[in-house]
Amino acid sequence: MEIEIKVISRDALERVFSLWLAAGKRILAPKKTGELVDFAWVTQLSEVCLDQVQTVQSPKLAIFPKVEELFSYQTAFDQVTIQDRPLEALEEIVVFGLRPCDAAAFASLAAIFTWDSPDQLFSARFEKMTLVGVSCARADEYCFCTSVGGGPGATTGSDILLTDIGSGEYLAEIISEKGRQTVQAAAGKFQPAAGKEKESHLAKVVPSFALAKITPALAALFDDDAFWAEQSRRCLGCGACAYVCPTCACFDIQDEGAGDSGKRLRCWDSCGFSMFTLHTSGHNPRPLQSQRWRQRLMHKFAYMPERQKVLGCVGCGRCSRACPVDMNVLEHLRAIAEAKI
Amino acid sequence: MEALKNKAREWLDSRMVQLVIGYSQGSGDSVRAVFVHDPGQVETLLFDSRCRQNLAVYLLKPEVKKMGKAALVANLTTLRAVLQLAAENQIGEHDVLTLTVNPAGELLVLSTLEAIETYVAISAPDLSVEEKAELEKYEKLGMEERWQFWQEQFSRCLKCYACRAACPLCYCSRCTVECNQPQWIPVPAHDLGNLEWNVMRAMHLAGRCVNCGDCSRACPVNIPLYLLNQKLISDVFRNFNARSGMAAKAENTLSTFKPNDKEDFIR
Amino acid sequence: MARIGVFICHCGENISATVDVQKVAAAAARIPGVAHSVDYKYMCSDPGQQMIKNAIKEKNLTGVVVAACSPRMHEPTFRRACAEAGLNPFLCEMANIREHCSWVHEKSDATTNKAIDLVRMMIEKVKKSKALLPIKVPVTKTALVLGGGIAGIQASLDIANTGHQVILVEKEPSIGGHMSQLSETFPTLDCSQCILTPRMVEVAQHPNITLYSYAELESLEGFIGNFKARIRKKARSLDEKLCTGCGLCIQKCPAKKIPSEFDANMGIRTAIYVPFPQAIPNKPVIDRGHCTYYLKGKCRLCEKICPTQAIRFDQEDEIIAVDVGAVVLATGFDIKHGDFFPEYGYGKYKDIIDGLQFERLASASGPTLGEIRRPSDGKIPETVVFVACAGSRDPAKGIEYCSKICCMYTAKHAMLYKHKVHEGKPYVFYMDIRAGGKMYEEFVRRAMEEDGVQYIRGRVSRIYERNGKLIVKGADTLLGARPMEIQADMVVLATAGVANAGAEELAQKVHISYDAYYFYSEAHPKLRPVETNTAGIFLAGACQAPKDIPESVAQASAAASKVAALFSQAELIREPLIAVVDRSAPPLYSTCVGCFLCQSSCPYQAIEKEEIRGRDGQLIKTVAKVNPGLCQGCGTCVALCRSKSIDIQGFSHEQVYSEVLALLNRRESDV
Amino acid sequence: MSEFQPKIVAFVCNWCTYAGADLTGTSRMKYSPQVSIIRFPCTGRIDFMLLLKAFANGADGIIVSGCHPNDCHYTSGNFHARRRWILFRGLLDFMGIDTRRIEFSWISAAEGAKWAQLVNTTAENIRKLGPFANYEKLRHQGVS
Repeated sequence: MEIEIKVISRDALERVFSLWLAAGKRILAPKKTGELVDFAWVTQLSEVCLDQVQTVQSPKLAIFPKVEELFSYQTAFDQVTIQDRPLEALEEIVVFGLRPCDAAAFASLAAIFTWDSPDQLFSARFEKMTLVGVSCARADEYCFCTSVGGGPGATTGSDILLTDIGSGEYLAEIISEKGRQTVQAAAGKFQPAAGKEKESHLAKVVPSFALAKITPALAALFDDDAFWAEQSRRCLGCGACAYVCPTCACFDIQDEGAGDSGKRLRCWDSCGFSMFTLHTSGHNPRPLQSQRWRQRLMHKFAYMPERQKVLGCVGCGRCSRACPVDMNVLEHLRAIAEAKI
Repeated sequence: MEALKNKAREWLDSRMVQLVIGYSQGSGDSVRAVFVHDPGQVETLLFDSRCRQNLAVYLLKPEVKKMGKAALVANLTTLRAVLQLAAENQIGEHDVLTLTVNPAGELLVLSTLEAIETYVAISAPDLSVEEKAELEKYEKLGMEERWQFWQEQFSRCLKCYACRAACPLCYCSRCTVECNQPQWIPVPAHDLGNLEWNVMRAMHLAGRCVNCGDCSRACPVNIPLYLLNQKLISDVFRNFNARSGMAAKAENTLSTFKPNDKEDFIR
Repeated sequence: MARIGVFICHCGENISATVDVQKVAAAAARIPGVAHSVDYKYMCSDPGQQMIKNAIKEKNLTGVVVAACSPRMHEPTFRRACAEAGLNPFLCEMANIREHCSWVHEKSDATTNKAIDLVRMMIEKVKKSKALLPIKVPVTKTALVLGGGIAGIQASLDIANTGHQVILVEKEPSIGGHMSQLSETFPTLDCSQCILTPRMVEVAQHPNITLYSYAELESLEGFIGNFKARIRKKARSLDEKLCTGCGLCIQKCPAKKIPSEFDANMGIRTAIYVPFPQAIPNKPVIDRGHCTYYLKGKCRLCEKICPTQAIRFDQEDEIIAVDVGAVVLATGFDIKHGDFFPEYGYGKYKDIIDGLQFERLASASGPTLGEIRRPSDGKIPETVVFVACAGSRDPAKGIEYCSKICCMYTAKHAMLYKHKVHEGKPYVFYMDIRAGGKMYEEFVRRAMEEDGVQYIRGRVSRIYERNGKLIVKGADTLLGARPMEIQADMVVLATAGVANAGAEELAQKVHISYDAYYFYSEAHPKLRPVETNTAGIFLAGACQAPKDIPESVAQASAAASKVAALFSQAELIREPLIAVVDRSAPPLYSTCVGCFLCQSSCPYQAIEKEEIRGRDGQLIKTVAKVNPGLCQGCGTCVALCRSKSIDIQGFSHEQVYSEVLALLNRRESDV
Repeated sequence: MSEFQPKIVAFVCNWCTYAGADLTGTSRMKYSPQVSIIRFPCTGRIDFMLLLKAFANGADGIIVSGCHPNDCHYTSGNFHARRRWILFRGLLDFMGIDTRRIEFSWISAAEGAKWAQLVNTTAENIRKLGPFANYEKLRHQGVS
């Protein structure tokens, strides 16, 4: 559908928040606690922090939380009864203040969860989520959205994208049907834009490698063990990168029960962990960290484009910021793009 | 830091070591670990106040071990980690050469564990005045306040295990969290799982932690893990007058005892 | 799926009076994995046990839970029953619903529910139990006895007389130890040599005893039943096979003025010598520290005179390797030499001597042939002061403990003096008289009443010389701490009994623990007094704590009987409730990372290092290994192991973990 | 409504406290049925993780008991355990976990009366403290 452009004042936005709450929606937005800016459940705009370049975690936790219950069970002697998760009980969610890269990331996430047999719980959560993004006025050395097809003001994925145009006003781009409904529900809070523009208010992110080169380069480098060893040598093999990543979708299934009841849980997992691919036999197809690092990049830049027809990276730079040993993915991608093959 | 670069070059040239693990410039104004294996790369080495990562963590990494004998550019806690690793049979006398820069800014070559012992012997007590003060601040809180504080902290935990990966003394090839028969620690990062993981991590470092602080620095969600370690460091010192990472042949606090250890809490 | 049989005992009415046993049986029957659940009046009775055996066979059970009395009471009974029915005994557990439930709670639902909890707990434990086989350790039926004093002699003879081989190692040129130095022995005053030497001869002639004198333990490796000992046989400078012990060499030896260790430096000996005439073996040793040839390079008189050409100046120490199944430490004690107490002037004044020196003075075979003559001028002393507790019970200057033998030998000394010097005036300064023992108190009384020994309760503060007399200053605390001063001709200090100089080194060599005074630690202060914490190593005599002769002999025989018991079977069979270290498939091989925290925590030195090597012999990793011969199953290492790489059979991680969960998670069907 | 009945787990060693509790039984002394015993070879075997598991599975209180110092059947297991508890208690307390809910004690095979009395006072104390609400909440939090 055609993108509609409007403006909304901070005060009006504040009131929209109360309308959302009144309509039984929960609001997930960047919030500052101590030094840390991260997504949290909020009730008013004043709680929201938008000064940061990026939050620590991605908004994926809105529909792919770190731990979620899939179903619960009861045993009575030798019968087991299972109660599926009641999907209708899931709440409506507004994710507010996410960046354009985060919004774009939901496409990659959905591509995985709906690929082959769609994940009911994920799809239901996705259905009940509205994305009201805020475009980027600032960027840092870790940002590379423009190198992977995004941009500080890109609208892909968002239902509504706001841009701070100063003097307490936001330019609002109404992108999707969900966006339009949100505007309708907030009768009169959104005003006509009258020729206001956002470009001058956006951060400048210079593209730093040619995406076109990455996928073929990866294919060629696959067997170059020395290359990957050099790239990954300081990697400690923790899961920080995967857990803050807006598109990483690996998960583990755990049953937790005691006595005669229990539940099945889904929780995050990471291909960076040494035991991620460990077989019962003791054999591990990816015994080395270099192979696990390679896998992470291959998955995002080769396997996903091939299978899900979507890139597994949106250039948010979170993995680089979160890495305890400064594994800066941008550098590594540059090196791959420029590798002589 | 010319002296450092020269020494590194000398050792690499003479094949005395095959590898120098040190610090180099990282993204922005951060520093990062670097693995210099060819003399041409020594120029990237640097050492200054930003060099806080405990590089001893790399000594046991199979990928790094494979590269041959290593020289380690070490700050004080790294040196202590080296001693602790030696005390725990993880590295031997001839596995590593260490280079450090003393407060006066001079490069010191500590080529034996004994030399390291002598150097760290003069180091300040484990907890600085500020660290003690902060610890006491939390110790003085009411029990319920402490519970609320830690619950809030742990609720952020993602179980990414960056704290474990960054710790030079978390070197188990199979961590207890990876045992599933029985499942000692719940895998999910829910509140119970996070509490149990963090209690266990702290206890497993009791009498071993050298207070490098890398666990806290590694934590992407800023959980002040160092407080837990420092609590145990101070309890170990107060109760058993022991300090970890001071000797290459020291018995562990928890694998030894004194008949007169305090027991005022036992009926 | 498990097929557990549950058997609820009424114990007559002991259980059923307060616990609804039918309800417990019914609840157990509803627990998944339970194939059979019944209650019965007396499970431990023959019909009760038969019920279990039948059920195991008919229902083909994989585990059994007997809910009855304490496992400390009947666990062996029921495990045997299971074994007889072909079920591994370690797949049988007991829920203690009597001592821990029916007897301590009132009749109520809460009590019955607790019984159900306990049963459920054991059911879940048994589900995680594994069949275990007893541990068998081969036993080498030769004992190594270290120390040829009376304790070592007694232990050797007792073991040898059970038909087993004994290797007796003595560091001095002759066996006999301190007892051979003594004149008479309390409380009977029979001559020490007279009762000891026959035993020494017996040792020498016993077909099952191999004696290595002038030898020391070089090293000891291995474990119970399977030790490898290396013995250093010091060079005697003489071929023992050729030497007849005629003694010509000793008569001819020019170096004659060497203080005799045997005579506690009260007498002298030659450079080639036997410590005393009745020495076993009666073959001399050349003391290379004093021998003219070794010092000056010429002499060799002994070599010339020896009728059998037995002298070997070039002889070297010899290392002898032996396999032994048990070790008895009987290395004895030493006395604290008086010089630590300057106020008493020992070393400064010739006529202040210690207890052992007095023994030599009083000994018929001693330097004075038994006459009490003081060292300085050989005069017979008219007044002798005996100071008890010289160093003992003295935290300030000496040692804290009571040396135990001094009260008795001081009384003996005073008596002997009085018997030999009828006009003599013996005084004894003492703190308390400790004369516990058969005929001991009577003995001391005799000294006081019949022999008129003057006992003064008080400590001596100072001893110094004033015109030819030794002034002993003290106080009589029984007479209002009245200061005392005695002018004596000789003073005998009953100095404290202490551990041998080499005690610590030896303990470390054989890996046993010792106390703050370097006396060797017994495995349990009350119940295992002759064993050490290292299985297969036993204690006899004063190396464990100061002891008199009868006690040393008794302990030696006790140690010998322990050794005999160990040697009585072909294999040592032990319950398999021990720790085991994880072994897994390559490339991990083991989850153990080899930090060896477990090693320092193990009270039994049961944890060893094992090198795991690849086919090419390359070292892959060094990991912990539990020696099943040594592990006693305390599980301290298990709780310490961070990677959970050690587990303990019978109380495994899975078992205790399931117990906790089962105990706390009631099922709706349970109540 | 009826009075709160706490769930208390006792981790005890086989040689001293377990035998002591047997003696309580043979002497027919009465104590609160809220306490159940889990038997270990030695206090040295008691992994601190098991205490956490007890709380995680709904225990309101915990008793840990073994041989008096110098009486350990294995000579030093209780000494090792004591060190472990010194640090573990300190850590739990620092984290705001109520250590009044964990009772440590030495009870010999002869102290049947002491066992009964320990159980009763502990049960009473835990009853006063009420259910371990903080931990109970914890068991269900953090799952979306």
